[in-house]
Amino acid sequence: MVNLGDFFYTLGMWLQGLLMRAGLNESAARGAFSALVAALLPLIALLTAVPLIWLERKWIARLQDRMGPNRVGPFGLLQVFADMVKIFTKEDITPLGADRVVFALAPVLAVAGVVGLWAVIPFAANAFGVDLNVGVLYLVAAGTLSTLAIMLAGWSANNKYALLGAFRTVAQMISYEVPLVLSLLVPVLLSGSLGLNGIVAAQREVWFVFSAPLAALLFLIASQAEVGRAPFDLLEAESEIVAGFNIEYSGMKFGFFFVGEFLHSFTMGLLGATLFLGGWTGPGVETYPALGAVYIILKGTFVYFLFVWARATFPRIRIDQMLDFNWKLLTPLGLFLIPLLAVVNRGLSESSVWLRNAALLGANVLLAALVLTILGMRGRSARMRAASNATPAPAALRR
Amino acid sequence: MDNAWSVVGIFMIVAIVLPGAALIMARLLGPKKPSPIKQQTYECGVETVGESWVQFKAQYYVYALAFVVFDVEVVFLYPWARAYGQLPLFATLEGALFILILAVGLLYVWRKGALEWQ
Amino acid sequence: MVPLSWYLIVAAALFCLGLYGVLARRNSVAILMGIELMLNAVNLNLVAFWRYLEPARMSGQVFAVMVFAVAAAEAAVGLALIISLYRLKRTVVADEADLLRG
Amino acid sequence: MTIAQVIFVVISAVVLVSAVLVVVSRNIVHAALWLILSLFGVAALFAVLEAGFMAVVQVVIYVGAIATLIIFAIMLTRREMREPGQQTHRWWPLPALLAMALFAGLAWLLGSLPGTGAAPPALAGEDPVLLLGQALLSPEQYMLPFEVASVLLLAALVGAIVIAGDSR
Repeated sequence: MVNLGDFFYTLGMWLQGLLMRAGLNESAARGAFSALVAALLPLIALLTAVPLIWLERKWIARLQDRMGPNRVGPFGLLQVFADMVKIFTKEDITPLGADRVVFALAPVLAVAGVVGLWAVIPFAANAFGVDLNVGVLYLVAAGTLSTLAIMLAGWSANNKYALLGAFRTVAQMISYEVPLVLSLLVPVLLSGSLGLNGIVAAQREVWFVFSAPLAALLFLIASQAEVGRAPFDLLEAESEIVAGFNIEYSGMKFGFFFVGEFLHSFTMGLLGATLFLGGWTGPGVETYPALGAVYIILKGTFVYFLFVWARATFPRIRIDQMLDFNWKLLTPLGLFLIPLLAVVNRGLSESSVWLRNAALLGANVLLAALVLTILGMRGRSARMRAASNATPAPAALRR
Repeated sequence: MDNAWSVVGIFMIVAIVLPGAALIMARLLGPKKPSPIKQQTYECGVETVGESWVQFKAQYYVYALAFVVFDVEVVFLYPWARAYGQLPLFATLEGALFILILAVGLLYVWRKGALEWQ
Repeated sequence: MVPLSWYLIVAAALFCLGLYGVLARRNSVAILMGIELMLNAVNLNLVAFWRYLEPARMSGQVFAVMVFAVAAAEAAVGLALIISLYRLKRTVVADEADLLRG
Repeated sequence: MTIAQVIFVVISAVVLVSAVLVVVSRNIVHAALWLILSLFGVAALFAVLEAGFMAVVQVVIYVGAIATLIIFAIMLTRREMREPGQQTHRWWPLPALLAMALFAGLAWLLGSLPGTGAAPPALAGEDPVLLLGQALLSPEQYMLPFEVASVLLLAALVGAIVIAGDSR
């Protein structure tokens, strides 16, 4: 009997049955099927970039009271394809003195690092590439490929602005990786699982965004910085370092950095949805598991919209502000949040789900109130100092 | 094929091969008319002075250093986060102590002024 | 099936390559890279022994994690020393670091 | 050869060849890049050994952190890199001979070791990361090393900041 509600499972079983009829035994059929999934998923991930670029350009345009792409095709839908044709037929320039192999490898790694994240995202109860028992750490490991790609790009181009931009970018990415991994630790703490499927399953009752809103906020900010979008786009500040690490890139190679950035942002949205918004859970998922894919894409798009919204809203920050914001606010906050949540969660592990989550939420609110009070006090004293410096010094002190 | 990592291996190979193939395709489709002027290092039209290795602030190293230490710390915390729920409350406090020792390190670096960008 | 001895041979070769790097290189950053290769060989051995001899007890992995921590600490302090030396003497060649000779 | 053996040989070849290039490259940046490839290969070997945690930690710590630190250090001490001078000592054959002798000795020792041809036992049903966490946290096992590791990292952080930041 065909159960269309569990579409992915049915499809998988059908394909495996087909392979078995072709003469494979059961384990070989299962292996061939997962290899097929592993080979198709990167393609799907790459193709996702096409609608994303259109969507983001439209959103940004609306937020800035413009029309956005509207010439090629209905609602400008075909604009991305026109751009693809253009970028595929552009001349591919490698500057003199560049390290050719490394120069070509960098954009490939930039995309591969982002696409690699898709291997562990659960799209529905039965639809995921692979359920690793160290899924969350795998995300961090795949992310290092992006950092590596930028270092390679900056070094290989033989251009001092590229190298300078790469250094800035890497300094930002590694700095914000600390709060990012700290925020990724929170779902692990609360669910007791490192696999993403386990984390989603633990959110059937309460999404982690409600039990740990501060961690969700940390994740949101840190991943925006990790992707390097406004207000954290000082690594491609045109006025200072003429576009940063990718200055020498043109044609398809530049296109890959561009695609990598868009895809990274959306993938971070999907991860945010998985880790904090309950992933594929939602009403009706128990009877129709295929609905999960719809839920996670909606939730992921929502988080992605938050990223785009922030990009359209905030002005670019300076490098010292970027570093201070991370090392003097986000990292200490994460370091305090984790033991606090662990103690509350462990202390109330015997009590009911609602009491435990209410206590976790209370701990978050208390910590947030504390941080805001400290920040307010520091800000007030800084303003006082600025005000007292602004008044002219007494005559006796003037020389 | 019973090792879950074989799927990851295939996945990563495809994820590298696909963009690589696209690059090769773009190279075949695009025109190729190299000239010395075109291939010069781009600096907004100004001719390049000196070599590409410029001296960097040693301060970048301080941030990289802090990152390395906290990255290793977090790696230790993941097994803790996985296991503390099934161990006595004492184990939770062990992890908290581990974090607090490193928080002291962050406080030291901060107080020393190494985190001030200049 | 891959026997344990294959892993041990690869680890031994990696260790010897690292040793050669440490002894033969002049650049101190390159010497440090040799040390990292040697530490990796040790880790490979530890994890292979864990898998083949005692997969139920985690001693091998615990040791390997400790090696990671030590490697990170060593790289952090070692590279800080190299940068400090470079500022002082404008060199990263280990033989020329003869501060005591004045 | 079975598929598992082919995979092992390919990964090992990548590890060893790039390790050779690490120690012979004249360009120090290239040496660092080969080191990264070698480290990735070791991570793949960990994955083959079904030590998933070790594999991801290898990438996170070695490739993500230590290799980044090394590249930063290379960029900060760049003058040396442009010098075409000798990258190895005059007497480099001596260490080469020593390393080869050591490898020959180790290989001979391994050949005489009994029981290294057996298949690995099946993994326990428990999640290895859970077991690792329990081993690290229980006082009768590795609680002390766990806490000492944090003190070690603290000492490294403080020491390195003092050394690297002494110009100010």
